[in-house]
Amino acid sequence: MSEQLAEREPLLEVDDVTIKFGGVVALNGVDFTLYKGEILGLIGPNGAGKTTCFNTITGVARPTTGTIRFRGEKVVGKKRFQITRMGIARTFQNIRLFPEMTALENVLVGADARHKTSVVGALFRLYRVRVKPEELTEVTATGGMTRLAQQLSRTGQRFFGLSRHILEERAARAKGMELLQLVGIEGRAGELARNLAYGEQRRLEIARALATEPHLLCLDEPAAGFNPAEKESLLALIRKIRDTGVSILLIEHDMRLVMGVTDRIVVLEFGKKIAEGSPSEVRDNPAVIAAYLGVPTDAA
Amino acid sequence: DDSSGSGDTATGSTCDLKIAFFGALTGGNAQLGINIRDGAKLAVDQYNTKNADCKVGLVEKDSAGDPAQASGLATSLVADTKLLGVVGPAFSGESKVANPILSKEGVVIITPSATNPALATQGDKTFHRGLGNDASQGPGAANYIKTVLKSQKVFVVDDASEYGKGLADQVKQVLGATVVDSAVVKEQQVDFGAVIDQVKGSAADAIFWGGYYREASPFLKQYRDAGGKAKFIAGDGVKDQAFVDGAGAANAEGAILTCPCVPPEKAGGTFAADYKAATGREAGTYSAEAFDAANIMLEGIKAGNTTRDKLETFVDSYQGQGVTTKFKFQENGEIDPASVAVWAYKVEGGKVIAEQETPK
Amino acid sequence: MSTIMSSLRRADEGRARAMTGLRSRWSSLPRAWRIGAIGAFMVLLYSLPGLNIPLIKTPDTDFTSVLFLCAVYVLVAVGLNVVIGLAGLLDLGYIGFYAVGAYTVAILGSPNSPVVVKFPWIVCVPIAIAVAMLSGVLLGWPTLRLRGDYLAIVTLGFGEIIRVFALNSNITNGNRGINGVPVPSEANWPSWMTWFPYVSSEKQIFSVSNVIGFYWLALTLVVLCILGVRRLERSRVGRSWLAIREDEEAAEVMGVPTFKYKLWAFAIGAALGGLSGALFFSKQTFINAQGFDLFTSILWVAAVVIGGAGNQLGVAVGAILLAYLPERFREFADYRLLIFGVALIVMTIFRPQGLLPSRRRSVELEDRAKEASVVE
Amino acid sequence: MNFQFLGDHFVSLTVTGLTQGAIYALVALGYTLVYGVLRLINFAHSEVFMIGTFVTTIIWAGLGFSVGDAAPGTLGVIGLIVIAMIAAGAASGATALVVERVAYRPLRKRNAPSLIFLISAIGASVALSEAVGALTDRQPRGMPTLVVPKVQFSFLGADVTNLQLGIFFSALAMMIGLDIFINRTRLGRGVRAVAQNPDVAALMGVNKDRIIMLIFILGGAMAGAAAVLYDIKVGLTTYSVGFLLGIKAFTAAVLGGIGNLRGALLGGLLLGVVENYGAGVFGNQWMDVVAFMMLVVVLLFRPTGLLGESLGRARA
Amino acid sequence: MLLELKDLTLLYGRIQALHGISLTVGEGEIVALIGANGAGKSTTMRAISGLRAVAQGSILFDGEDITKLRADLRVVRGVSQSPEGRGVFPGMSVRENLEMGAYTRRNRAEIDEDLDRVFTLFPRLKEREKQAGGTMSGGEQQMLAVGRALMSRPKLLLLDEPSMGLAPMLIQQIFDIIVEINQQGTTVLLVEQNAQQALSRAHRAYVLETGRIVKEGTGQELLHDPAVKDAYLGVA
Ligand SMILES: Nc1ncnc2c1ncn2[C@@H]1O[C@H](COP(=O)(O)OP(=O)(O)OP(=O)(O)O)[C@@H](O)[C@H]1O
Ligand SMILES: Nc1ncnc2c1ncn2[C@@H]1O[C@H](COP(=O)(O)OP(=O)(O)OP(=O)(O)O)[C@@H](O)[C@H]1O
Ligand SMILES: CC(C)C[C@H](N)C(=O)O
Ligand SMILES: [Mg+2]
Ligand SMILES: [Mg+2]
Repeated sequence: MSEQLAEREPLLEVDDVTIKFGGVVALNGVDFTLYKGEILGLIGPNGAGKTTCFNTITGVARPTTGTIRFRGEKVVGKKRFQITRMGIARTFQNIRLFPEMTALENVLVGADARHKTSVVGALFRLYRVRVKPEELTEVTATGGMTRLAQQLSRTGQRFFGLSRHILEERAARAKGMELLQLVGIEGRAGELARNLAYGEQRRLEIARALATEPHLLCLDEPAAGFNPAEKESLLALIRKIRDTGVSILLIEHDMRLVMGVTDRIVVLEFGKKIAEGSPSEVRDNPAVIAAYLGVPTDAA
Repeated sequence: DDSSGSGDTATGSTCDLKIAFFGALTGGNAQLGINIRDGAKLAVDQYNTKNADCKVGLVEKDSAGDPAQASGLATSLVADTKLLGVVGPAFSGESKVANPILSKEGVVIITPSATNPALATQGDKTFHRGLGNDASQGPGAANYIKTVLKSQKVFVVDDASEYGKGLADQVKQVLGATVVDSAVVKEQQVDFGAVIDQVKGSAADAIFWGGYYREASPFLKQYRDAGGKAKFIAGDGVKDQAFVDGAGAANAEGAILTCPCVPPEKAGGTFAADYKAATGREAGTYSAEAFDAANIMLEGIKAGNTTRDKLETFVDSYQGQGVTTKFKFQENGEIDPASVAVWAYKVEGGKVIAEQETPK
Repeated sequence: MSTIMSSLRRADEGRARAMTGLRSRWSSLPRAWRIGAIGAFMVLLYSLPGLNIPLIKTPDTDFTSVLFLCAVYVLVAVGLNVVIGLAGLLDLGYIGFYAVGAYTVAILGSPNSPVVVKFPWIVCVPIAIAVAMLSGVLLGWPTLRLRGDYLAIVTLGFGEIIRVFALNSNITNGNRGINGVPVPSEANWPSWMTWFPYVSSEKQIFSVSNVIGFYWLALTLVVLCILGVRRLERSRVGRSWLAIREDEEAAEVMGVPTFKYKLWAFAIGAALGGLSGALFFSKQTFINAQGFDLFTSILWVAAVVIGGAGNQLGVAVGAILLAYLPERFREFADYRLLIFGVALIVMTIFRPQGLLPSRRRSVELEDRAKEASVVE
Repeated sequence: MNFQFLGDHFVSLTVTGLTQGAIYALVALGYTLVYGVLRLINFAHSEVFMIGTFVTTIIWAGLGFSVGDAAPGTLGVIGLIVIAMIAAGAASGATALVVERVAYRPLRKRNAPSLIFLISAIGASVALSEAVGALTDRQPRGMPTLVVPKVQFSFLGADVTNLQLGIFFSALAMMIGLDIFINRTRLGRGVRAVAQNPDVAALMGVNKDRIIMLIFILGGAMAGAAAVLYDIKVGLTTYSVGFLLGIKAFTAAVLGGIGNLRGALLGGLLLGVVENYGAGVFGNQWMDVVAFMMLVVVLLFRPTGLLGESLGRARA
Repeated sequence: MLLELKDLTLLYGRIQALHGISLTVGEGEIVALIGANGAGKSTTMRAISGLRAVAQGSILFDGEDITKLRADLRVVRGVSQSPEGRGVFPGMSVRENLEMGAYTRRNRAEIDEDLDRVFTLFPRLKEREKQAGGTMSGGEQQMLAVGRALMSRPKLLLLDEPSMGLAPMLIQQIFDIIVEINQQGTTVLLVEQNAQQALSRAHRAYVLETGRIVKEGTGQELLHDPAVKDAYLGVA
C-alpha cells in the first residue's frame, strides 16, 4: 500500500508543525502528507489539536514552527484569501454562511474567487469580449423590452461584445446552480441562507466552498448534529465530490463515517501524531484504541 | 412676491424699502449682536415714527456669529429686491464671507463693529466701516500694556478667528519681545486647563486675549481659580457685561478691555437715554455705532436714494456728524482716520467703566 | 441545463416574493413605463427652481440654494452609503474627506490662498477627488484591519484631526479661512438658456447669488454617481462588500480579498466625499474649518441610516430631509435640533429599517423583529 | 514645537494630565460597561455626564452657593461635594436609565441591528443636550469656587494641589470599587455573563433586563461623580460640555480596550497625560490631534486596545 | 407530571417551526427526543427554557403554567438547559463558567461540592481550570457546557445533544453520567442524534418530524421499531 502511495503526487505536505498557546502545546511536531485524489481523515480525542491543525492549513492560525506546502508552494504566511485562491477551501465547524444572502448568492461569493472583474471594470465595463450570436439571447430576454430595443441591444452586443462582468456573472450563476444541484438544494436557491434548515445550511457551506474551485476541501466535523440516515447521504456526497477530482481532508468523530469514506487516517493525541494508515490499520492500532476509541466497539 | 434667484434692484414703489441687521442674536456671543441690533432698531423706529407714511423695514438675520452660515444668509438678503443696505455683518469672520456676496449685488454695507483690517482690502466696493479697525485697536491695546501697565512678560491668547487672530497678531507685532508665549484656544472651549498650565509656566504678568467673551469668561474664571494673578487685557470682543457676569465679578475685576468705540454714555444727543427708554437696558458696545450706521442709510433713503446703486453713491460721498463721531468714508470704505478713537475700559466693581483713550 | 435555468427562474421568483408591496408593483411595470416615469421625474427635478410650488418653498433662505444643498447632501449620502450601507464600515469622520476635497479646490484655485497657483476649477476638482481618495486610502490602510466599532472611533478621530488641522494650519489660513474659492466657470448664461425663469444672459452660470447653474451641475453629478455606484453594487464588487458585511472572516476564507475591497469602498466613498466638498464650497466661495464639525458628520450617518442604508434612493431621501427640513422650518431655529433628536429616536423605534430600506434589510429587520423574544 | 517646555514642566504636566485623565476614566467606565454588555456605543452617555454637571450646580445653588459666593469651611466643602456626588450620581444614573428605557429597550425588544441603536443613541444625545440648551438659553452656568487650589507638596519641582489629589484619588477609589464589584461579586459575574452570551446567561438564571438596568445606572452614577469633579475643576458648565468630553472618554475606553474596566482607567489616565504633553509641545490647539493620533498608533499595534476586551464576548 | 407541553406552536419569523407539540415528562424520568435535522428538537428545548416565545399552547412545570415566564425565572424554579452549540462564556475561565451554572444558588458549601463532582467527572476541566472557555477545543467546551448545567442542581435538566463533538470514548461516559444524575433524582429531557444511545438509556422517547410528534413510546419500543430503525438508527 505504502509503495503505491509513494508514487502518487503529494498535494498537501505538513512538515513538523508545532503550535503553542501559552503553556498549552496544541500541536507538537506533526507531519503528514495528503496525496492528490484521496480522502484523508484526521481523528483524535477532544483537544488533540485537530481543529488547530486545520486552522494552520487554512491560515487562521500561524504555526510556531514548521512548514506547510500546498502543491509545492508554502502556505504559512499567506493571507487567507490567497490560500483559498491557491485551491484550499473549507467549511466551518459552526456554520458561517452569509445569512442575509440567498443560497445562490452565497455560492456566487465563492465563485468570485476565480473571477477577474475589477472595481474599475465593474464601474466602466470597458473590458469586452466578443460573443457568439447564439449566446446573445439570454441577456436580452428581459420582460417588457420592445422589439426594437431588443434588436438594438442585440446588435450592440454583436459589435461591441459583452463586458467581462456580464459574462462572468452569467457563467457563475449557471455554475452556482449546478453546485446547488450537486449538494441537493437547488430548490432552495432563492431562499435566504438563514432560513434554510440546519442540514441544508451545511450542504450550502459545502457548495460555497466548492465554488472556489478548490483542489483540496477541508471539512471540520461536517456530520455533527446529523443522524445516521443523514450521515449516510453526507457520505455519498463526500464521495461524489471526490469523484469530481477534489481531494478531501476530513475531521470527524463519527467512526462509521470516517471508516467508511476515508482512504487513510491520521490520528493525533495531545498534539502529536500517534498513528497513520488505512482505516483498518488505524482501527486495530492499540495506541489508537487506548487513546481514542476505547473498548473496541461496534462503532464501525 | 417671492422672486428668489433674481438680484434685480429696480423697483416701482419707494416705500416699504428695507435695511437689514446681520449678526449673532443667538449663541454664545449673542449679547454682542443684540447690542448692535438694538442700536439699529432704535434708528429705524425713530425714522418710522417720523415718516409713518413711508416706512423702512428692518430685516434681522441671525448668523449666530458663525461664518459658515453667513453665505446662505447673505444670499437670501441679496435676493430681496426691496433691501438696500446692511448694518453689519457684526463680526469679522462672517463679514469676510458675506461682504463679497452682498457687494457683488450692490447691497450697501456699513459695519458698526467688524474690525478686522483686511475686510477693507477684499475689493468689496459697497463696504464701509463706521469705526476704527484693529490696526488701530491692536497697537492701542499694546501701547496701553506697555506704557500704562508696564508689563514685561505678556502671554497672548487668540481664538483663531478672523477677528481674534488678527487682533492678537497686531498686538504681538507692537509688543515684540515682551510676548513670552502664546496659545490658541478653540471656539466654545470650556476647559482651559492646558492653556492655564502654559500661562502659569510662562510666568507672564499680563495676558492679552484676542477673541470673544464666550471663551474669555470661562478662561478667566478658571485662571483665577487656579490662582493666576496676571492682569487680563482684551479687545472689543470681550467688552460686554456678559463677560463680567460669566467670569464672576471678583475674577474680572481690574480687567482692561479696549475698543475702537466711544463710550455709549459719551455719545451725542439723546441717544443714551432713548436707548434706555426703548430697550430698558443701558446702551452696550457698538449700539451707538449701529445707530449711526442705520441713520446714514435712512438719511439716504429719505433723500430719494431708493435703489442699491443710488444709496451706495450717497454713502460713499456722505459727510456728517453722528452720535459717535464724524463720518466720512475713504475710497476703501474705511472711516476717515481723524475720526478714529480707541478707548480703554476697565472692570470696576463688576461694571465696565470707560477709563481713558489708549496711548498712541 | 434547462433544469438549471428553470431553477434560476424559481430563485428569482423567490426573490420577488421577498419584496415589499410597492417595490414589487414598481418592478412589475413594463420597462418602457419605468423609463418614462424616471425620465419625467428627472425633468421635474431639473425644473424645480423654476416652478413656484408654494408649500415646499423655504421661507428664509433662497430656495435654489436649498435645492443645491440637498443635491450636495445626496452626493455625500451616496458616498457614505458605499462605506456604511454597502461595505458595512462605520465611518463617523466622513466629513474629513469632504473637507479634504473642499480645501484642495480652495487652496489650489483661490487667489487668496497661501499657495498661489490659482488653477481653474476644472483642474482643481479632479485633483481634489484624487487627493480625497488618497486620504481615504491613507486612512484606510492602517485602520481597516480594525474591527467595526474601533474603526468608528478612529474615523471620528480622523475627521477631528482634519478639522483641527484646517483650524490651525497655515496652508488653510487657519480659522480665518480662504476666500474666493473658484467657481466652475465665470461665463454668463448662453442666450439659448434664457427661457428658463431666473436665467438671464447678464448673469453668470455659476454665481453665489444665482445658484441654478450650481444646482444643475450638482444634480447631474448626483445622477452619474448613483448610476456608477449601482453598477458596482450589482457586480462581483457589490457581492463582495455584502459578504464582508455579513461575515468578514467567512468572506476572506471564501477567497474575497476583504482588505482590498474595504479599501476600495473607503476610497470610493472618500472620492465622492471629496467631490461633494469641492462642489459645495465652490458655490460657497469661502471655506474655513467651521464647516467640518464632527456633529455634521454624525448627522450624515444618521441621515444615511434613517433613509435606509444600502438603498441609494433611501439614503438620498434621508439626505434631502436633513438638508431641507431645517431650512423649511427656520422659525423653530432654537428647537430644530431638539426636534431632530426626538425624531431620530421615534424613527428608529417605529421604522428601524429606514424610510426606504433595501429589500434585503427590510426583510431582515422584519424577521428579526418577529423572532425577538417577547417573553415577559 | 516646544520640547523645552515639555522638559521643563514634565512632572507638572503629568500631574495635571493625570487629574484630567481621572475624569476621562470615570466617564469612560460608562461607555465600557454599556459597550461590553450591549455592544453599543452609548452616544448619549456624554449627556448623562452633562446632566450631572448641571445637577451639581443646581444643588449647590439650592444650598445657597452660587457663582461668586465664598466657600464654606473644609467640612462644609466636603459636605457639599458629598451631597453633590449623591445627587449628580442619582440624576445621571436616572438619566442613563431613562435613555435605556426610551431609546434602547424598544429596539432591543425587536432585536434591531447595532447601527440602528447607534442612531437612536445619537438621537437621545442630541435631544438631551438640545433640551438643556433650550432650557439654559445656551448660556454657560458658573458655580462657586469651592476648592481653592492649595499646594500640598512639591514633587520633583511640580506643585501638587489639594484639588488634584482629591480628584485623582476619589476617581481612583470609585474605579477600584467598581472593578471589585464586577470581578468579584455574583452580580458582577452576571454582568459579564450577559456580556458574553445573553441567551445562555438567561439559562443560568440571570435576569438580563435587570443586569442592563444595573450597568446603565452604574455607568451613569460614575459619570455623575465625574461631573462633580469636573465642576470643581472647571467651575463652569454648558449644555454642550458633554460632546467633546464624551468623545475623549470614549477614546480612552477604546484605548484601554473597550469593555475592559481596567482598560478604561489606563486609557483615561494615558489619554489625559499624553494630550497634556501634546499641548505642551505643540500648543493647546493640537491637543485633540495628539489624543487621536495616539489612539491610531496604539490600535495599530494592539487592535483591541492596550488591555484587550474583557467583558465582551469573543467573536470567533 | 413534572413537565407538560400542550399543543405548542412556535414561529421563527415567517417560518413555523413547531406545529402543536404535546408531550410530558414525569418526575424522575429520562425522556429522549429524537428526529432529523430541523425537526424542531432544539426549538422545543428553547420553548421550554424560555429562550423563545411560543405562539400558541402552554407549558406546565410542576403543575404551574410557565408559558409566559421569563427564562431566568424558570431557572429559579428548577429548569436548566445545556444549549445546543455549547454556549460557553468565552471570556470567562473554566471555573467561572461552572460558577455561572450555580448563579441562582447561594449555599457555598454545596456549590463547592458540586464543583468537585464536575471536576471528577471531567478531569480535563480541572486541568484547565483557568483557561478561557472560548479557547477550549470543541469537545472540551461540550464537557464544560454539560458540567455547567449540572451545577444548578435542577429539577429538570434539558440536554441538547450533549454527545455532539465528543470522541467515541467520551460518548459512553457522558451517557453513563446522565443515567447517574438521573438516579440521583434529576429528571432529564434529552435531545440526541445518537439515537441508539439515547433510546437505550431513556425511559420514554418521542420522535419529532417537521415540527410534529409522530411517535412515542418507551425507549426499548422505539429502539426496535422498524420505522425508527430505518430513519434514525441507520443500518445497524
Ligand atoms: N488560544 C488558546 N489558548 C490556550 N489553549 C488553546 C487555545 N486554542 C486551543 N487551545 C487548546 O489546544 C488544544 C487543541 O485544540 P483543538 O481545538 O485543536 O482540538 P480538537 O482536536 O479540534 O478537539 P475537538 O475534537 O474537541 O474539537 C485544546 O486542549 C485547547 O484547549
Ligand atoms: N433562528 C432561526 N431562524 C429561522 N429559522 C430557524 C431558526 N432556528 C431554527 N430554525 C428553523 O426551525 C426549524 C427547526 O429547527 P431546530 O433547530 O429546532 O431543529 P433540530 O430538530 O434541533 O435540528 P438539529 O438536529 O439540526 O439540531 C428548522 O427548519 C430550522 O431551519
Ligand atoms: C462685535 C464685535 C466685538 C466684533 C469684533 N470687533 C469683530 O471684528 O469680529
Ligand atoms: Mg475541533
Ligand atoms: Mg438542534
